[in-house]
Amino acid sequence: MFIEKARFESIEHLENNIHLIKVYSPSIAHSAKPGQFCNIKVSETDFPLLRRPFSVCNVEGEHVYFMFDIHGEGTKLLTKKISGDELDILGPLGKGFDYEGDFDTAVIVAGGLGSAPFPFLTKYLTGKNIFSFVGGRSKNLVIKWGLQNVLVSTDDGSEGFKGTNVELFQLKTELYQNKKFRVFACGPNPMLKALQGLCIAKNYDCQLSVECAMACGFGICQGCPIEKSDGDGYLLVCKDGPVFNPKDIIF
Amino acid sequence: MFIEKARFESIEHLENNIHLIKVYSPSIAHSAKPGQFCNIKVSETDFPLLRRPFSVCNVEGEHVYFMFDIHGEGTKLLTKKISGDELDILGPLGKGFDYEGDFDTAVIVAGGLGSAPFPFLTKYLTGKNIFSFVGGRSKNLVIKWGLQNVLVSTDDGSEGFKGTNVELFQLKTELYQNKKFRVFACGPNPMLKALQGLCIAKNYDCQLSVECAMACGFGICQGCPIEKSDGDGYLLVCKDGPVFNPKDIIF
Amino acid sequence: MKIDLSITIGKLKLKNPVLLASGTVGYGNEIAQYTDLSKLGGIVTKSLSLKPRKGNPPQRIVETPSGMLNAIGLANVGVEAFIKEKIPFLKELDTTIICNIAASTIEEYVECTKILEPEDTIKAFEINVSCPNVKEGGLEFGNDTKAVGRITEQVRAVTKKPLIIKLSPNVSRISDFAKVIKQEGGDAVSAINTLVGTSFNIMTRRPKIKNITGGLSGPAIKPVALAKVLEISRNVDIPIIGIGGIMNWMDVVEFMIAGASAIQLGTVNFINPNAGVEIIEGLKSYCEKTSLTKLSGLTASYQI
Amino acid sequence: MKIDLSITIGKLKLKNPVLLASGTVGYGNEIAQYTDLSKLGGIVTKSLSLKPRKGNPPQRIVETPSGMLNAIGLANVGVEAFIKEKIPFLKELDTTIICNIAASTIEEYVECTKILEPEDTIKAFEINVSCPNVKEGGLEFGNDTKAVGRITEQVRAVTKKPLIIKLSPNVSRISDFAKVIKQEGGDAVSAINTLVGTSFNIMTRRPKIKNITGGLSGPAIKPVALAKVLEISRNVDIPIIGIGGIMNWMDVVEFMIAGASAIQLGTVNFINPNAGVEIIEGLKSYCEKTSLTKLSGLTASYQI
Ligand SMILES: Cc1cc2nc3c(=O)[nH]c(=O)nc-3n(C[C@H](O)[C@H](O)[C@H](O)COP(=O)(O)OP(=O)(O)OC[C@H]3O[C@@H](n4cnc5c(N)ncnc54)[C@H](O)[C@@H]3O)c2cc1C
Ligand SMILES: Cc1cc2nc3c(=O)[nH]c(=O)nc-3n(C[C@H](O)[C@H](O)[C@H](O)COP(=O)(O)OP(=O)(O)OC[C@H]3O[C@@H](n4cnc5c(N)ncnc54)[C@H](O)[C@@H]3O)c2cc1C
Ligand SMILES: Cc1cc2nc3c(=O)[nH]c(=O)nc-3n(C[C@H](O)[C@H](O)[C@H](O)COP(=O)(O)O)c2cc1C
Ligand SMILES: Cc1cc2nc3c(=O)[nH]c(=O)nc-3n(C[C@H](O)[C@H](O)[C@H](O)COP(=O)(O)O)c2cc1C
Ligand code: FES
Ligand code: FES
Repeated sequence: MFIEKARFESIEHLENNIHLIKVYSPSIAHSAKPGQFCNIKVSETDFPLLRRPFSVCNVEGEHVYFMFDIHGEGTKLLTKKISGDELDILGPLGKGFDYEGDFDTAVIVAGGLGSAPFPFLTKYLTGKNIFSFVGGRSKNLVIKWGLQNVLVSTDDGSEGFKGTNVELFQLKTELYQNKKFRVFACGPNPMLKALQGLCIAKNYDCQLSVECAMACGFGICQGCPIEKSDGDGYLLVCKDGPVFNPKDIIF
Repeated sequence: MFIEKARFESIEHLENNIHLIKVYSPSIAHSAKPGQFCNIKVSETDFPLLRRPFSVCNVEGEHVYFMFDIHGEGTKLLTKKISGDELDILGPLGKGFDYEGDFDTAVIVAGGLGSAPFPFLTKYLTGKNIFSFVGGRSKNLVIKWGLQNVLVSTDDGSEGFKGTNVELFQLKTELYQNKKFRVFACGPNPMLKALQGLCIAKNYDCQLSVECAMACGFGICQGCPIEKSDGDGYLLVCKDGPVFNPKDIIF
Repeated sequence: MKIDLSITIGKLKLKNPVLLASGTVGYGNEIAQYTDLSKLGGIVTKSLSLKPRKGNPPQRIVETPSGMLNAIGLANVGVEAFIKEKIPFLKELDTTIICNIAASTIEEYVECTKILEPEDTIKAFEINVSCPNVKEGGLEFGNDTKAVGRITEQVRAVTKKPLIIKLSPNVSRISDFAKVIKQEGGDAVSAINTLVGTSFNIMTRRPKIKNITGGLSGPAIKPVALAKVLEISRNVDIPIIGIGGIMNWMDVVEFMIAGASAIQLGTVNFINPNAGVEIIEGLKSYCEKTSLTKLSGLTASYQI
Repeated sequence: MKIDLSITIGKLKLKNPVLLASGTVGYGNEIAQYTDLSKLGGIVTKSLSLKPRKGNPPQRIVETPSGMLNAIGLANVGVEAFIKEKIPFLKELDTTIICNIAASTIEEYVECTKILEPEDTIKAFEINVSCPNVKEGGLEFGNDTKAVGRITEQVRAVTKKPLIIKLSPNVSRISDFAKVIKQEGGDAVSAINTLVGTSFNIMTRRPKIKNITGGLSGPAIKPVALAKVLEISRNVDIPIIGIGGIMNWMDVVEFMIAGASAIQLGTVNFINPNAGVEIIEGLKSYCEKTSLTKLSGLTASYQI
């Protein structure tokens, strides 16, 4: 874990106005694992006050990539960076996906910006079958960049299957049913909750990457609790997660 | 007086790392007079909260120029602007210099960034003799840009006369003594105070442009008082000034 | 969609809930160059005292993170000059004029109110019991429920106009003050005035503000102001005018949800003197998007 | 130039005035990955209660202009687990450990202190009478000088270690509390804890913080904290630990000028966990530039 003064290299606009930034950040590049995130200082002033958490989207050599859309003031400021700017990044943080062990098929379920961690994970899945169920409210909110074997769903039917990606995942059982598969998911809480119910009911091997408001990102503020399913209080999303076994948590 | 969404055109680095910015701001360009200032929103966020006051340094056609040095966070943010950015400017504000009336010689006394309003004033002084006494703590704090017949003084003697510009002005009486002259001054308070004493004692025709902390810049916050010499309370630097007759105020 | 933005506070009717706060709009004339005051719910004039006040020596203001400190010291022209010199301009404005009064003694509050009462231009009084920047009275009144009760009672006795008391946030339980005000016949409370703050020059070791302390305003104090409005709203049945750090229409919606019937814009006027008009447009769009036909329906609509 | 950065607060000696504040440094282990704790004056551990506390349900934090609201709800492992699981790590740190205690009753404060008293690792107690986020006790104590007096007196009776009481800013006159604490044998006061604040989601109309209100921290509150420190310093002769919105060494100098003997860093740790070490470097340079050989000479050096 580092506080790295990274060098901002470039910003690229992907389809649907998604931003992909590339930073030169050797320490983080060398140590990051898929599913981990970084907490980024988006400005050089004290405003906005808090860092902003972003999944490690990809790593190439000593460069790290982050993917985002303009959400509020913080992400807007990020889009104003220019090549050569210093970017203060804390990371890599949290526990990433467990991509080891016995499975031959990886099923990715990504909603909206939940696609962000998967280009990096995909790299670590060489030799496996991969299916990526990518959903969005409508066509321009579906993010396929860096993903393989993409199956699209949209709430409004403007592209692919009309419905949620969890529904589509349920419909396409033939793709994974008879394989040793593991589900990797990231997206809004309602999506994760639906998937959680399904995976627990069917006893699927599944990992959920959860989002929530954070201050520190490394366990000192206690600001990011998620309820434990055993009734014994809370886990911390930043430290104990952001990736959880669906059986361990309650949304 | 306007709230103008001006277009940032360019930033130029003058000698001694002074910044000169050029904005396309037609309403302000058409109405500004020398000695007036504008209150500029340096960021697109609510931080820093207050606008920053800057003298109108020059006007060319529909373009307005401001001159500054990096002082704190606000001026630093200004240097980050790029061509095409929108700059929210309130102005022109305050009462400028009185350059009308019966005088044939203009004596400018400028300390540090107090040079800022004079390129614009100089334009309105065609046909007059102009002498510009420009002072700074040392060589790299003397700003001569856009001024005519410059006489330099530095506190440390690194350029020109060793001493203050007010002392130099006092020494060089031969330049203006026998003329119908008027003194125009801008700079730090101690400089203005010294000059005020001198001009009142000798009954010189003189105008001082004063700086102070401001919030609104147009008379609604009462944040910028300067004491009246008649004992009857305060004048407002933003509305009643920033240019004052030395007889009217007490520093 | 036709949206009703109007608001009532006791007998006071406003075309919309957006008022400009005392001390941040002068007597209306300077700001009128930048904005159309007739579109606003109203303006609250700079605190008036019986005699003119010069105010504090400089430095009176300093910027702080997302806020500013001020110690103007209630610089004002006094009631007499106000009536002679300021009312004629205010009278012509097509907006509601609320007159704010500050004083050092209960008698002075009463005296000021009596003198101003006959002026038809003034549609309501806002009594400032909470200015942190004057030595006599001011803050001391604002921290004492009994004193605030007596001021309310005695000013109530000399005015038929709507009576609003402006509260200090520098207290443990602001709702105790609202209770007393309601009991003594006040029509509404304004919350909040500025928080006491200070700041030092680290080279000279002097306070940056000559008055030593000043009042903190601006977005920095918004969460505190919202909590005070919510506390009053949950404990006392009295109309609330919400104030503190409002920069945009979203902030106004937050204040109304928390319990405010109307709101006042302070510091934002210094940065964007047209903010009030822009906020009203924003409120309209919000109503349209959320199918709200009566904006006042937002007041105290918190889901807790 | 040799500069003496050391500080004394009663019997407590610190190598420098920079402490990390309770609740913003956990029990020291996570932050140790990012900074060298041995360079700091000390750390104050997360508020401990007699029994473990799960804390409040999410959402616990929200960003505000130059600040943040939190309602963690004193999530902590409880005194027993603290001694067993946390002390072994803390013991190895070459910095001063101050143990912060929170409770719902006076008896609980006393009980916690008694259990912790034998631990040599703990060099002082900081009693939190001012957490705004727990229902029983917490804020209510902090707003009542008599209760704070009793807590001080009774905890004093069971500890020989330096006793620091952490004050609430949500009161009219904070110096009244400092006075009582001095009378009852407290060694120092910490000022300030967070200000009560809130924030609403304008679509759901729910408070963003599940607990409804939270505590405001960060640079937004710095001017308020400075004014509280100054008020105590001018009215009561007791060492003050200044807290509230400190981001850099300049802020520390301001707090010391205003009256603080030491300071604590809170929210800044979340943004820059190495801030403490950087601040100490900044303080050294400041001393060099201003020819100050003893940093403690700054304390209460305000020129008023
Ligand atoms: C572990 C983790 C990984 C993430 N990875 C990505 C990613 O790869 N790409 C991406 O676009 N977004 C990601 N997010 C969400 C991202 O952090 C927010 O979109 C971002 O903080 C918004 O900041 P803002 O200033 O633009 O928005 P604002 O709404 O102005 O932010 C205000 C505050 O709310 C917080 N906030 C706002 N939205 C969210 C959210 N959805 N989740 C958590 N906090 C939020 C901000 O951090 C800030 O404190 C991730 C969040 C977490 C917790
Ligand atoms: C009428 C007028 C005209 C001015 N013209 C110019 C000009 O042409 N060129 C130029 O470089 N500077 C000028 N100044 C000073 C300029 O406003 C400050 O340098 C600038 O505000 C500094 O902002 P900052 O955020 O960089 O500094 P910071 O120190 O971070 O600012 C903090 C706060 O202090 C205020 N402040 C800081 N320095 C000054 C100052 N010297 N005078 C008034 N307020 C100050 C800021 O406005 C802000 O509110 C003028 C000031 C006034 C009042
Ligand atoms: C410069 C300034 C002057 C003020 N003068 C007064 C005043 O005369 N009377 C009064 O009741 N409030 C006065 N206030 C307080 C404001 O009316 C308002 O309550 C406070 O600023 C909080 O709102 P804001 O955060 O929107 O500014 C003043 C505030 C500022 C910033
Ligand atoms: C997330 C968070 C948790 C906190 N928990 C505690 C606590 O357990 N006990 C305590 O006395 N203060 C607690 N505080 C208050 C801080 O110690 C400090 O007094 C306050 O945050 C002001 O300082 P700052 O502005 O530097 O953050 C907490 C503050 C924050 C932000
Ligand atoms: S974000 Fe601070 S503990 Fe998780
Ligand atoms: S700066 Fe507001 S009145 Fe002059």
